[in-house]
Amino acid sequence: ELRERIKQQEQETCQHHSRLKILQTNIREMQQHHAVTMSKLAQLKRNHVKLEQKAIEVMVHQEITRKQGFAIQPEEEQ
Amino acid sequence: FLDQAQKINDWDRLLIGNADKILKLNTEVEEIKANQQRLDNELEFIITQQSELEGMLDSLEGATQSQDMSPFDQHA
Amino acid sequence: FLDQAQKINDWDRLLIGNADKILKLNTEVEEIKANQQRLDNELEFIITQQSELEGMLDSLEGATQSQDMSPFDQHA
Repeated sequence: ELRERIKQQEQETCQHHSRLKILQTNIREMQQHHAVTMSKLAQLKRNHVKLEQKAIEVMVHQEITRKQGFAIQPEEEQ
Repeated sequence: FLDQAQKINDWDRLLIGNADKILKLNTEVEEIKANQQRLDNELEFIITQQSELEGMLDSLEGATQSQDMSPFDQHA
Repeated sequence: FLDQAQKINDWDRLLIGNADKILKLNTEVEEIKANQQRLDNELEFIITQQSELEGMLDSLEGATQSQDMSPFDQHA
């Protein structure tokens, strides 16, 4: 009877072993996925910085144009 | 004989503990996978947002430049 | 009998090996979770910043359009 129990325990251990192998594969895949996501994030951040710079340029330009408009218009009226 | 029975009990306890932990790991792995999916979607959202912003900036830039083509010329 | 003892030894080692592996995988899972959390924060940050930028550009667009109400009028 003891022998029977040991046999069961042995089977369960083997089952655990194969489940752990599957888990390990899953975890490896997730780690790779994460690495890919991180490189996408890096690209996004670079793009974000570029967009911000461009936005500032446009805003500055806009501001200059607006001020010029105000400065010049009264003179032209005369 | 008693010793062996004790050992079998120990193994049993270890096996049950392992089984629990494996289940827990499984749940966490599923959770992480779902989270990765969500993060992927957020990334996609940001990419879309960025191309929208880029489009806006391009047309704003165009508008500002065409305003410059006005009587009060810019030599710079 | 010796053969039996050897067999028991083998799976005893497997059992302990499993327990070790569970610990290791647990650590890795915790690591991924922490990394995901960081990623999540960064994405949230970018989304917020970009939405702010979008708001600014929206109002800038509005301003540009009202300035365009010049000779080359915009009815759109």
